[in-house]
Amino acid sequence: MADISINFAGIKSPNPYWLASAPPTNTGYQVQRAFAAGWGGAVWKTLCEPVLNVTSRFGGYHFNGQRVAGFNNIELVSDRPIEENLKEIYETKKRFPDRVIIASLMVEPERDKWHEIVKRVQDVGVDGFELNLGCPHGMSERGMGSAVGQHPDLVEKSTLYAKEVAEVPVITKLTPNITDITATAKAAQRGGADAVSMINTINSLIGVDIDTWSPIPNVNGKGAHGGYCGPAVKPIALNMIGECARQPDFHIPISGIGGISTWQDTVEFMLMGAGGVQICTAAMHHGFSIIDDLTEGLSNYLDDKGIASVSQLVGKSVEKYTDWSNLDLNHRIVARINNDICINCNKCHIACEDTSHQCIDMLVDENGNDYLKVREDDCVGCNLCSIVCPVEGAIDMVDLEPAEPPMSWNDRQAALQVMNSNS
Amino acid sequence: MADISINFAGIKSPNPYWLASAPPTNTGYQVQRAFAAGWGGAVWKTLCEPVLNVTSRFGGYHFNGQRVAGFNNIELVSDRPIEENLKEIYETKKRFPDRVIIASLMVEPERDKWHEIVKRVQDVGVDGFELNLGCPHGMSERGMGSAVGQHPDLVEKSTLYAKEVAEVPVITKLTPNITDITATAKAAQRGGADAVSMINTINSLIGVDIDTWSPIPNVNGKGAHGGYCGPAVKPIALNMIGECARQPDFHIPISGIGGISTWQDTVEFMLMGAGGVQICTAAMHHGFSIIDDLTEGLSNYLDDKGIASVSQLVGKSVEKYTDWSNLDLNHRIVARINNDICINCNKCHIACEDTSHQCIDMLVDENGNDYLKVREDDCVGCNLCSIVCPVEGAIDMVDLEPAEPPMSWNDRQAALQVMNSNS
Amino acid sequence: MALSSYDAFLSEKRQVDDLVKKGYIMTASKGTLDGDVVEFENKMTSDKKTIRLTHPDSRKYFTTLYIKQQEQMTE
Amino acid sequence: AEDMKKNFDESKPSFNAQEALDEANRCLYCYDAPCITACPTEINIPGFIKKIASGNLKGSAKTIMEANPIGASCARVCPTEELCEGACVLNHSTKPIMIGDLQRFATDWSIKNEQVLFKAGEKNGKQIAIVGSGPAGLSAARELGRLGYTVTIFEAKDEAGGLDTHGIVPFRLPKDISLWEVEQVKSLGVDIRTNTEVGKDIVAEDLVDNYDAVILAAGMGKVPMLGIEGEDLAGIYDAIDLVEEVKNGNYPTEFAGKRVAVIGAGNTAIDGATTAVRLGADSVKILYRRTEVEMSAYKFEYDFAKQDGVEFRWLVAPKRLIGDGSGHVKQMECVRMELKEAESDGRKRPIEIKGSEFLMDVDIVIKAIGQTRHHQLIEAFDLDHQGGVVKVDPVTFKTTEPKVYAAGDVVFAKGIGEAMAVSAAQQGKETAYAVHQQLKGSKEKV
Amino acid sequence: AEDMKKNFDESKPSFNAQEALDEANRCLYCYDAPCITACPTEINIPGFIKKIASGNLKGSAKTIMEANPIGASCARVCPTEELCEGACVLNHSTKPIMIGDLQRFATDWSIKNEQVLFKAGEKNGKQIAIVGSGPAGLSAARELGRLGYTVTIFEAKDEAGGLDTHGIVPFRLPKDISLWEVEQVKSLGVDIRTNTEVGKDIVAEDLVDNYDAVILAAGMGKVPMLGIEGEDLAGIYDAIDLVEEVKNGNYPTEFAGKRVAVIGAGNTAIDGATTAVRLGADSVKILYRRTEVEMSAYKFEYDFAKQDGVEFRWLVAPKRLIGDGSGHVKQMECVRMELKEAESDGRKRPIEIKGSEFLMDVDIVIKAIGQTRHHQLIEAFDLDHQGGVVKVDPVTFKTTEPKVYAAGDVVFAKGIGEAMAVSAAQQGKETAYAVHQQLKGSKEKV
Ligand SMILES: Cc1cc2nc3c(=O)[nH]c(=O)nc-3n(C[C@H](O)[C@H](O)[C@H](O)COP(=O)(O)OP(=O)(O)OC[C@H]3O[C@@H](n4cnc5c(N)ncnc54)[C@H](O)[C@@H]3O)c2cc1C
Ligand SMILES: Cc1cc2nc3c(=O)[nH]c(=O)nc-3n(C[C@H](O)[C@H](O)[C@H](O)COP(=O)(O)OP(=O)(O)OC[C@H]3O[C@@H](n4cnc5c(N)ncnc54)[C@H](O)[C@@H]3O)c2cc1C
Ligand SMILES: Cc1cc2nc3c(=O)[nH]c(=O)nc-3n(C[C@H](O)[C@H](O)[C@H](O)COP(=O)(O)O)c2cc1C
Ligand SMILES: Cc1cc2nc3c(=O)[nH]c(=O)nc-3n(C[C@H](O)[C@H](O)[C@H](O)COP(=O)(O)O)c2cc1C
Ligand code: SF4
Ligand code: SF4
Ligand code: SF4
Ligand code: SF4
Ligand code: SF4
Ligand code: SF4
Ligand code: SF4
Ligand code: SF4
Repeated sequence: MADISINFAGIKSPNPYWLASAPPTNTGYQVQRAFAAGWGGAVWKTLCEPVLNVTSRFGGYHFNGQRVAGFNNIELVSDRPIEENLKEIYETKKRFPDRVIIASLMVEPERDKWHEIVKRVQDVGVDGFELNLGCPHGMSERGMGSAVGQHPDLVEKSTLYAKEVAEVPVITKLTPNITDITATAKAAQRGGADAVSMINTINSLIGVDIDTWSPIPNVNGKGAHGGYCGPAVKPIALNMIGECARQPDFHIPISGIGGISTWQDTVEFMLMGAGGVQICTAAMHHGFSIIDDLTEGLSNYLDDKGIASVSQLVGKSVEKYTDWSNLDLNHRIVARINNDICINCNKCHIACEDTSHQCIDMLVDENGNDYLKVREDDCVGCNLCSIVCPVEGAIDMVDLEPAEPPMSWNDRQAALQVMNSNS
Repeated sequence: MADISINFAGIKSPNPYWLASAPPTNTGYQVQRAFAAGWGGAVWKTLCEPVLNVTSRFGGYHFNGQRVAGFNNIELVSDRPIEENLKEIYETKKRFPDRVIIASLMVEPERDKWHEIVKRVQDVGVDGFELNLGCPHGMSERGMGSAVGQHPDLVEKSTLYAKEVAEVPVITKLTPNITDITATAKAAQRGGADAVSMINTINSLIGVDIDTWSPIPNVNGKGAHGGYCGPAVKPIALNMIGECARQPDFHIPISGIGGISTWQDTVEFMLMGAGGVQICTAAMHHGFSIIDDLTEGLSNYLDDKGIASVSQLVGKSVEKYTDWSNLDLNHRIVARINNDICINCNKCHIACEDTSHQCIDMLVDENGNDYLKVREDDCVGCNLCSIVCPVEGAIDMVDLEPAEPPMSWNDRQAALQVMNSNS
Repeated sequence: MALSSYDAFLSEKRQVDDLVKKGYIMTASKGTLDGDVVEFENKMTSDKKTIRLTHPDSRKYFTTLYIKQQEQMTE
Repeated sequence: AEDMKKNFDESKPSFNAQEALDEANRCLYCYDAPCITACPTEINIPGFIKKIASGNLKGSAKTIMEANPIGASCARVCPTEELCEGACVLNHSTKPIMIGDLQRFATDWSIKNEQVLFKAGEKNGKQIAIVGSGPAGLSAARELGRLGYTVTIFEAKDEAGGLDTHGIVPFRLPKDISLWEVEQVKSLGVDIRTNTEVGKDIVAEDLVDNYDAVILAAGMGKVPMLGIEGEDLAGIYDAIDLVEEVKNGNYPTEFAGKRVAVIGAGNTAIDGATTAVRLGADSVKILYRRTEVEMSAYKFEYDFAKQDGVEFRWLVAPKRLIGDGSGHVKQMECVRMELKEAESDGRKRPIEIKGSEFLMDVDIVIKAIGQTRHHQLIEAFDLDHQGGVVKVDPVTFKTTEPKVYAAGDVVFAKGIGEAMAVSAAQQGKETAYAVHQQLKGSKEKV
Repeated sequence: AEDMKKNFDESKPSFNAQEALDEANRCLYCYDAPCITACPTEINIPGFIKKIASGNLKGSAKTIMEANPIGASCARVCPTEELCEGACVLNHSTKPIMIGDLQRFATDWSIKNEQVLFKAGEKNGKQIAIVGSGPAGLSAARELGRLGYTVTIFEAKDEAGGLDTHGIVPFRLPKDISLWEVEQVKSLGVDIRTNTEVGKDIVAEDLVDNYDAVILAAGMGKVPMLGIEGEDLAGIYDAIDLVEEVKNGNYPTEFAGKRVAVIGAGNTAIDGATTAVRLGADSVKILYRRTEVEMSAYKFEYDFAKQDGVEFRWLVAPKRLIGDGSGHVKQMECVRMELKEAESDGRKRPIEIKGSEFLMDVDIVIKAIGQTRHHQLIEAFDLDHQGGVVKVDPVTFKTTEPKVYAAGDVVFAKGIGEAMAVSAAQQGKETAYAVHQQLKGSKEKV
């Protein structure tokens, strides 16, 4: 059986699954239940000067009858006094010494504030810190959360302050509500962060009640933007992780967060550069027991592939992630329909006809049976048909023997420059 | 029957549904099919110096067996020469004079380039322009798309250049890949835009193939970030629209885009400030015929509510959208379970127990039947239980009689300040 | 059904191939709103020809061909 | 009696909102969907299903009823496995969409919410007479009403709706569903004159003289005589009469605990047999002179009857009915059959096996061997026909008489499966369009 | 014969990947799920379903087989409507998850992919003997093997698996499924000595003397005699023998075109009757002396038999079998019954109606009125029993003899529904834990 333990920025965890800092890690009772269920670690609900919360906090985004494709919240950080939290952290760590507890912290970007909280918390014995610079609502009005996280200089400073006194690794948690996340990631690195974690939640409004015309969720009829998370944000998170991981001048580990709900998601995040993952929404939807399939599925996957340790996955796909202008313009794929498997729903036809390149013909064979065929010469290999096709295996996207050697946009620009400079 | 026609920034459309600038509006053939099906307008696939595209362009994000919860693409703008496009625009407009055709344009942020393209295009007779300042990949390397759209000054300039020669309304399309979209929205307004449209796609990577370890989609094994759209992005788009609409110093109409796939979504976008909507992914998934339910459902909704015209919806929820610090901290709601409807799946219990406030008890009644009950005193009204509950109506979130008058964070801060300044 | 655009590509490609066969080489190109304008010159006759390529595949094609020619020249 | 009434409640439960939504979300929304083609009325099935999914139930019901004026009834009585659901592409990957159930959900919504779905067209001054208010007549009337015609339906029975109202067992199709459809048609201003039998209460000629066009949609008649000895004994029932009785809420008590034999193996036989079961019969046997393979009842009907405990006896034909002392049937003489080479209609011919006669104890016999034809009525209109099947042009539904059209069971030829309400409805629609085509033209000429 | 073999192929198609995924995605993943509680082996049902949804099929199969060593067989033969699926919360909103079919999908995957799911524990030196390799014996052996015991199973038949291998009709449970489960147990090092009947090939005492513990899991015996005249005529079958024959691929030819009567109305009767249908019988009647309400066959079995065209005769009992000249049964004398006040087991008592005898023509009679008990074997172990039902402590499964335990049908008492493979498996597991509890303690003492 494969080894699924990780060493993340020096923090050893029996598996790569940590609960993200959020309601599931609000109390010792909860974190202990999680550890008993098998979670590798927990990032404690952000400690701060305790806040006040509103009631009505979360909104769910359901997709075609499947619940919680996305989730949003207008909750703030911990509303419990730090002392209680520390007592519970201490107890929990004592009961589960092999599990990871990371304390998430948030204060204003001032040196003494950071020093005070870091020192106080590390006394109870945590395995690391996560600096929450990303909370997208409520805290920013107070000069914290994303009001810090959206400014590289403040990110750098905050990290630096924490590092000055921290004796355990410091992870800087980044907000996705930013034009370029690599800028804050690098700022964290400059500040001395041992790692970064991403993503926090994305500014969102889950919906408007079309009967009452109030935002969802609402407090006494009024709403405010919340933070979006859950499966829907996975592609956004995965890109941000990939973008950071592929920066040549970015070297620290990344804790991957955002929409992870299966062991397969985990594999993807780790391949794209995450050294471990954090999960919130999936646990909130189904409870802590999901850890069972998360770990077993991962382990069976590694066994299947003959990989000894989960760490060997980390970053393996990063070199395949590049700028658009490096992609090969001469590469050609086309769609091919397997008429044996195809059920003739014609979704591919209408998708291509209405909204792509009009190259799937609906035909009738000599026996009078309907079938579909791609005119491969006209197919631009956009993938649309295979995406809308409801049947696994009915459409293959096939690599064609390249007619020409690879040429990227960059290659082409270079060649044109040569051509035009010669003239 | 309600009137569902709109007048958007002076552009009259028989219904609020326009096809967004994207593959569905790539050719006259397609746009004419769309108009024949009943679409109110089309924003033509962005005209530009024609680009080159890679093959393998799109990726689908499926959620629990339901296809295309999200969609991503690494396609660029139109790869067809402008001349052909103009010919087709002309023909299409001639065939469907009552429908709206907006030309989407993209050039470098230089005055003559904008002047040249605007003049040339408006000669064929379009109803308006949309300035694409948002394409998140491929174009930015060339100093266009989001390389412009992420800089308020360039947004303002580009808008201004276009306005200088445009004789029809100009809509500036904004990118969501930005820290604060209200900044670029206001920049567009300053530049003289007649309206803005939002959102373009969000930077994303839809997934990594866990067998080949290549990004999805990939070109010859390599991938690059693409643009995310489809149902999953709706909450992000809705927030951006709401945020702009509620700016006191922002007055121009908003064309809502991003994840709209039903008439209900449309109602939500319009309530939150959109004067009309644009759709891409939903049409790509199912073809143009979805317009049938989009218009009929909207019309039946208005009839049901006794609203004469769809325009009366616009912005009706905006005043209910505010800053977190204005929400009433004293408002209280709690969960209440309807045991008649409840099917005893216990999902609410475990969600609350593991990841919220441990206040749903699993009990047994005198007849030995299981039932669940919320300890309302401990319930913080977070909504989680009602979000995970699989049965419509099994959990109500109930407003409690307020024990105290409303007090927001801002009220509290003000009061504290008074208190402390008095001392 | 929309026109098969592959035929459009083939005809543009043929133009390029014909010129090359006749000994023309590419000397310059310019991107415009209406496609790439490519200049050819016959080094023997000094004859110049300009063609406009509109189809994306032919616009890819001429640069690929140019890169190949460059490589042959450097060999 | 209350208990008995319960036995006749609709047997299949309807979808609840959750089930409908789940099922609607399973539909792929195919393009050029084969389910549409397979529906005789060509309902835009993905269209109405998508509207259920989006919560646009009114639109959904309208999509259905627009294509099929008796869409609520059809949702219950269509042999969907042979039609729409049988053609659903999901048969090839998982399981077909339950189109009938979704159709029922949407139309039920509109019944419950008292929606009037259609409006009459602006009156064009033309008058149309329709004979019969069954699926064919109603559908023709609905379409003509929308096109602006003034339509009068003559109906012999005291309630409109044809076999949907009177002939299909209530546990599959409650009467009020059909009557709602009748109301929908009436709301377009169509005048339905019930208790008015053409040929008796009003003569055929009058119609032809006084209307711009006449549509004959009188369906078929009763079950024919078996033509064997003893047919006049007590305890012999016509299946169609029996069903009409129970649909009117009259439940004969003499079935309780009895042995019932049903003659025939089509729709009507199944309806008769399952009605007998619900009336409390102890054992119900369906006797058929051919085999399982040839029987015209649908698979779902066959399964339904088997679940009801109905027993089947193949290759058996009745020869004689034998009475007890007081004139009530008590035995049936039967003979075994074998199948010989195919008849003209392609089905194998059943031949008596000489000497194989045997006696079967029976208390009640239900005849269900088809329906007679309205020869008299057809001849009153002077129409060409073939054994009571009115001859029509397959596209225009014109009969051999200039102003007279015919649609529905009255033109249904034997040997092509069972007659279906949905086909009658479609023919009614097409007839309306043909009439319009004709009269619109004539107007232009004027 | 090839054709005949086809008749006995598994009748229910398995889920394809798409169906499995769709169904898995419907599961709510309840907390403290009632389906788990309703499964006698307490399989973590949401757990294994979630693993199907996530593509972790090996983990899914392991979750199933861990709780239930005969999980592949149970997926096919459990009366799921009464157990897991009957308890699914979705019964209250839409329709229950098809747990059995999903279980079959996951275990089939692991059969196809030749997965060995469990490893033997480190040997602890203790020896256990198990009599019988049915669900109970196999499950006990699997658990003991994992706990480090050296296990020997003695099995009288030439193939292991008990009734799963020999007794349940192949069209519900093909033999190879059960044999795969046997292989899984063998792969833990369990020694299965087939063709070894305890009490004949080896004496009971030897086991008690030579092993640290003995588990009696010998199930029940054949169908008992009816105790009526003519029972020795040709054409009289024991249902269990008949099923064993067809499971071994031997298809008696004498059923073709014949009239078959089956006596009894439990699992066995249904299996016997539907086997007869598949062997080509012309008509198959199940005769039961009580009514539909009292019959112990499950609803799904009853429905299945009705679909197969099996007919039911309630309140009828056989009195005498009458032979033709050559000693073959040709008629059965029956008598009608009526139900009187309840017996001790709560079921109403059937009483003959005097004078109601009648004759029924039959060509074949299948006896299916229960199973005999292994009195001799039980007494060889010197165990207390009640009419052949071994007395055990309900928690530890200890018999009245110190080292001897008993589980499965051998302890199954009448009057509590039908015996089930899944319960036998659970008892086998529990017995293993009890043995371990006992011996682990003894070790500590040493
Ligand atoms: C027992 C039974 C079960 C059936 N089950 C199904 C089923 O499950 N599914 C299905 O699709 N189809 C079923 N059918 C067939 C279906 O009912 C018919 O195909 C359909 O009703 C034909 O419609 P129609 O309008 O042509 O005739 P009808 O429904 O027969 O209507 C004819 C109307 O004309 C009236 N009429 C007749 N003569 C005169 C006259 N002289 N003057 C005035 N009015 C007159 C009649 O009273 C009647 O109301 C069944 C039929 C029967 C008999
Ligand atoms: C016809 C029929 C249909 C059934 N259908 C179902 C069903 O659909 N679902 C369901 O859950 N259950 C069904 N059952 C019940 C189920 O098969 C039993 O409950 C289950 O097999 C009992 O398991 P067991 O291990 O106790 O006994 P068995 O399966 O009977 O196994 C006992 C084993 O012990 C062996 N044995 C007996 N005596 C000796 C001896 N002296 N020495 C050595 N070995 C010996 C036997 O050969 C046999 O292999 C059915 C039973 C029958 C008869
Ligand atoms: C209700 C809620 C509260 C959260 N509170 C915090 C917090 O206090 N500190 C923090 O760093 N992140 C917080 N988050 C963000 C999560 O830690 C995590 O980054 C985000 O939910 C994305 O992961 P997911 O998609 O797995 O949920 C919160 C998320 C939710 C849903
Ligand atoms: C394949 C694809 C290509 C697109 N191309 C363009 C484009 O050329 N110009 C543009 O302004 N937006 C483009 N978009 C963005 C869409 O216009 C739209 O803003 C986005 O898809 C969000 O809407 P949706 O969620 O309805 O798809 C494209 C989107 C897709 C999916
Ligand atoms: S890949 Fe794109 S262009 Fe090719 S057939 Fe499919 S939809 Fe059409
Ligand atoms: S979408 Fe798939 S199943 Fe449907 S017609 Fe196309 S290839 Fe066939
Ligand atoms: S609203 Fe939140 S706190 Fe209240 S019962 Fe539900 S989950 Fe628990
Ligand atoms: S989640 Fe809903 S259905 Fe499930 S137990 Fe709670 S209230 Fe009942
Ligand atoms: S009318 Fe009948 S055939 Fe047509 S869709 Fe409805 S149920 Fe199917
Ligand atoms: S064929 Fe089936 S899946 Fe396709 S539209 Fe019709 S009902 Fe839906
Ligand atoms: S073993 Fe039987 S009862 Fe248990 S889950 Fe499986 S099928 Fe259901
Ligand atoms: S009760 Fe039903 S829905 Fe719940 S876990 Fe069990 S199978 Fe799934």
